[in-house]
Amino acid sequence: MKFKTKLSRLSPNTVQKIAFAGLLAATSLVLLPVLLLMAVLIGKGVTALSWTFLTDIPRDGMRSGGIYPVIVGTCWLVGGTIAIALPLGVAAAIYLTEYARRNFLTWTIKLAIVNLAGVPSIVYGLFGLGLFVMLLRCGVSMLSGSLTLAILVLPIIITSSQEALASVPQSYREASLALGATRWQTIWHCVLPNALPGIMTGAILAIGRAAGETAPILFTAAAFYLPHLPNSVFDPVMALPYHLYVIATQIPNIGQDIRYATALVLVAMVLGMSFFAIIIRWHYRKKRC
Amino acid sequence: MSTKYGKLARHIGEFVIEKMIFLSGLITIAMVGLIFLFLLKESSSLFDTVTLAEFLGGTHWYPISDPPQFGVVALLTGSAWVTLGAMVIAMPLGIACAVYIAEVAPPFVREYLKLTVELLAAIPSVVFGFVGIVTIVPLVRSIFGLPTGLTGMAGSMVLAFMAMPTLVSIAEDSIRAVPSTYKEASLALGATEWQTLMRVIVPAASPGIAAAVMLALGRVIGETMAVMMVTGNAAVIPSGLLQPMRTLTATIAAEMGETVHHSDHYFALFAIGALLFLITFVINCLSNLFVTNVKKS
Amino acid sequence: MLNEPYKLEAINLDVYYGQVKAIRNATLQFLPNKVHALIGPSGCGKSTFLRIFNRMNDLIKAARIAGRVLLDGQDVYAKNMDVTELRRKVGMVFQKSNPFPKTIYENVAYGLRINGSMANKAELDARVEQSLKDAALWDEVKAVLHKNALELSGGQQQRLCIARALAIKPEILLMDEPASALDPISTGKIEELIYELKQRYTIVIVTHNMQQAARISDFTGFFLLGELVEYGKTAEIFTQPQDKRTEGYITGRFG
Amino acid sequence: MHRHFDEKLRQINERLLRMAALSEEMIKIAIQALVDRESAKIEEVFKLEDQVNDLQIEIDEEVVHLIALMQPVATDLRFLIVASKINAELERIADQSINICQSTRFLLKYPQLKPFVDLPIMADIAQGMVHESLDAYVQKNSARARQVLTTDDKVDAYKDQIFRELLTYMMSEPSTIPRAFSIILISRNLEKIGDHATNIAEEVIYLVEARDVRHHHEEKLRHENRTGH
Repeated sequence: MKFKTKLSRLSPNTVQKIAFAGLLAATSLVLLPVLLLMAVLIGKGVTALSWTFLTDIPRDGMRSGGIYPVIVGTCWLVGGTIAIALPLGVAAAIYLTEYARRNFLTWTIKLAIVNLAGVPSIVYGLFGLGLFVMLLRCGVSMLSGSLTLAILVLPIIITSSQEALASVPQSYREASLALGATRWQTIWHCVLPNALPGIMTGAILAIGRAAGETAPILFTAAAFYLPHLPNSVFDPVMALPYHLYVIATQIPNIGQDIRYATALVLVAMVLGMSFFAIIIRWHYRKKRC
Repeated sequence: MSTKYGKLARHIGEFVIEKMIFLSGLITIAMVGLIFLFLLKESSSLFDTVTLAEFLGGTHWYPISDPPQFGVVALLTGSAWVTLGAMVIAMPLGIACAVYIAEVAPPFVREYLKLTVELLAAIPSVVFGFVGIVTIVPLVRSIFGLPTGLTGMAGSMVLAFMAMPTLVSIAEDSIRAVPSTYKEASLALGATEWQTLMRVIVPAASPGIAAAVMLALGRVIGETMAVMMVTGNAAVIPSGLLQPMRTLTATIAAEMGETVHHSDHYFALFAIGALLFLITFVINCLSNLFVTNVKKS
Repeated sequence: MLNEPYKLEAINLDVYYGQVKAIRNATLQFLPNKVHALIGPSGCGKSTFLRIFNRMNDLIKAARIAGRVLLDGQDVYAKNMDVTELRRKVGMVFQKSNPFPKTIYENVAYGLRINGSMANKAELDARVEQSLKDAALWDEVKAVLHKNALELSGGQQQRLCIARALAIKPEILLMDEPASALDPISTGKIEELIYELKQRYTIVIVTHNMQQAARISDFTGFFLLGELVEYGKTAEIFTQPQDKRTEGYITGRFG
Repeated sequence: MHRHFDEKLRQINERLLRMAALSEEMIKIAIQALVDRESAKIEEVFKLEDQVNDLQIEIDEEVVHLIALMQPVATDLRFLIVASKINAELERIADQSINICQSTRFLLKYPQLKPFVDLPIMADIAQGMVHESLDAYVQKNSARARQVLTTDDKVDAYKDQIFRELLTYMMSEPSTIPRAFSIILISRNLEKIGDHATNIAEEVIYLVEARDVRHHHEEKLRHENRTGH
């Protein structure tokens, strides 16, 4: 209390200066490590990065060589994910914004989506293992992994698509309907083109998320070591995040620079996607105004 | 002009499309139900051999002993410690950061700060785990003079960072959503910006901030990889943050690979999954409640 | 009124909005090549009433009607009525101009493309040009047809919306306060346009601005609290209204 | 900008001009009937008056409609109000011609008192004033309207002269009194026509300049301002 009386004797402006300095310090404490982290990753990773690292298969128990099958596997996995999740998610979003009435069912769906987004990723992994790998007998495979990741990113795609669709002014729909367009024509010719940037942003964010997740593919798709490319969707694949986990914790006596380089490739891939999404959003926001 | 036939085809086509869209919507909801039902179904098999009380109250997690013991108290305590530690670090820092970005930072800096926060959100959790291993773990070991840095403390610190984007961006949004008229009214009465912040804006935004905290909490409890990589993975009941410990999530991730399918161990891991699902479900519903309250007022 | 056949008529029409009866027992007829204005205080159900005729109120879940609506003697709410076909016959212009964020050309072409009724580009071009001319906008935009419609001024946007509605050759034009968001000059242009358009269309316009109704319409209906108080020739309504409430409203003595 | 309101205003304008032409014609024919002693022409005047009356009602209705429906302001408002007033003045001018005809009907029952010299000239001037004031209205020319105001003095002078001349007839020969009085009345009718034309001219000045020149209104205002009332 003594401290408080002392403090209250200071002029309000001095208090404000001290408080703002405190806020700035907190912000720096949160954000500076991020930049530091990036700097370290880039600094240490770039030296190990080379063309052969990106195009060679892992050798010597992953202690040397490259990560080519890992990168390709990630791309396949993510490609499959988006191919499944995007049509489903956009269709669900269209249903919710354009067709669904406000009733109990819609309310349940909305609650379901919110909760789907909050489910821990390892639980998705369990679900994928139980349903796709075991019950549907897809085995530990690219297909199982993509399906699992697709469910993981569905909420992202649905919510962002819903927002994008809802941001198309109601007056556009009215104008189109009043011109004698059917409901679907209105959606296809008028609503979707206007919502496309938002939907794309969501899709890209989903790709980034899918590319970075480890837990859901842990038991559904990821191979510990597979020095060649998968032959079919029923083969397991190597994936970057899982590979990083493996070389960071499971392989003793491995050179630090391979770890840093792998981490850098993963981060670059994921952040590249995010930046792309940010740029798209920024571009269209500017254009709309 | 469109012929009668063309019109009919159009009608049929639209009927099909609309039904397909409806089906997709249903599939999505079905997924959530399916996830929960699946977890329930798989974990229910466990309770043929183990009672619910033994599972929830048992202090020993010895899944491969003979006979095996499946008590999750150690894992729950581990999760609780790590989560608590992470929230203690993340809440003050995150809220301060949100306030700074929303109200104090000059406009041109604000955009960069938000960008950095989004950057943080995009970094995969394995990368956090990896960076945690090479930076935070040795740091914790040397600061506290421990035999190993792989402790709950390291986990909390990593998780605090991972919770930051959710916490900061949602809290910042809710602070910015406070009508500027409140601020103007307060400033017009001669209050300083800081007084206005503390007495008007932050209280007005508090439901949104609470929602942000809840969502961040959900994220922290559900986080798997990073935690698994830095907490040391000892399945004993910890007495403090400076010990190795193991969380619910890490247990599933670490052990599922080595279980025999459809064994009790396998089912026990699903039971943990169901438990996690329930915990996050409750947290989500709570934060949702805050958000709808904000919207109503 | 006259022995000419009615283009559009509402007979004993009730409109419900949830539990509330928004329009009570309204009967009125619209003649070809005339402008019909519906006036009344805000919230008296005029806009709802207008949307009955092209069934745009189908979109509002809570709205339902009783009574009959006839277009050329045919029931608009009949089971076999093709709503999209109806809306092509009954064009609509909204209160707030709502061009699509496309080019000027594409806005006008939208309804034609949807229907696939144009055989080739030349035909489409010709119709777009004609519609823009009919909407008195051609001279202002002919050089910038491929510019985004949102870059036009408010008054131009509204005329573009009129051109868009005209492009699909409707028979009737419904206008929901088409000039309420515009400055006096743009309003004047729209009013002159309506005067020109009535040579070829049946026009029904809702407006809260009774002076506007007086200026442009041949017939005026006065709505009050969901009731059609008076309907007749505009000149008579504004010089010798039969109902005290009409008199009160148009003279501004109304509480 | 094109306004269909302008079309309506033009129609009113046209009707007023037609009315003015009819009124002038009535003056002319009425004086011809008197001078040439042709009773048939009197009927012609009455027929024209019917047309004038119809036009007056039409114009009044149209003005009321336009004021009610179009909410005119500024020039448009002044135009409609002035049109309404000119309408009334023209109708009164026509009435004066009818009065002339009624006096003529009486005069034609008796032999001519004296050959007309001043009266036809006076009629010409009055008719010219009507013509001029309407021209000023059509051309929105206030200078021309002011010209009409000065011409009015001439008509007054003729009226006085005719009165003095006929006074000598009446004093020397009392039996001429009814005839002489009728002629005096006719000169008075013509003077009234001049007054109506003057009123029209004053309205034209109001229309063009938005200034009220009636009854030395402006001079009074100026005087009051100077003396501080």
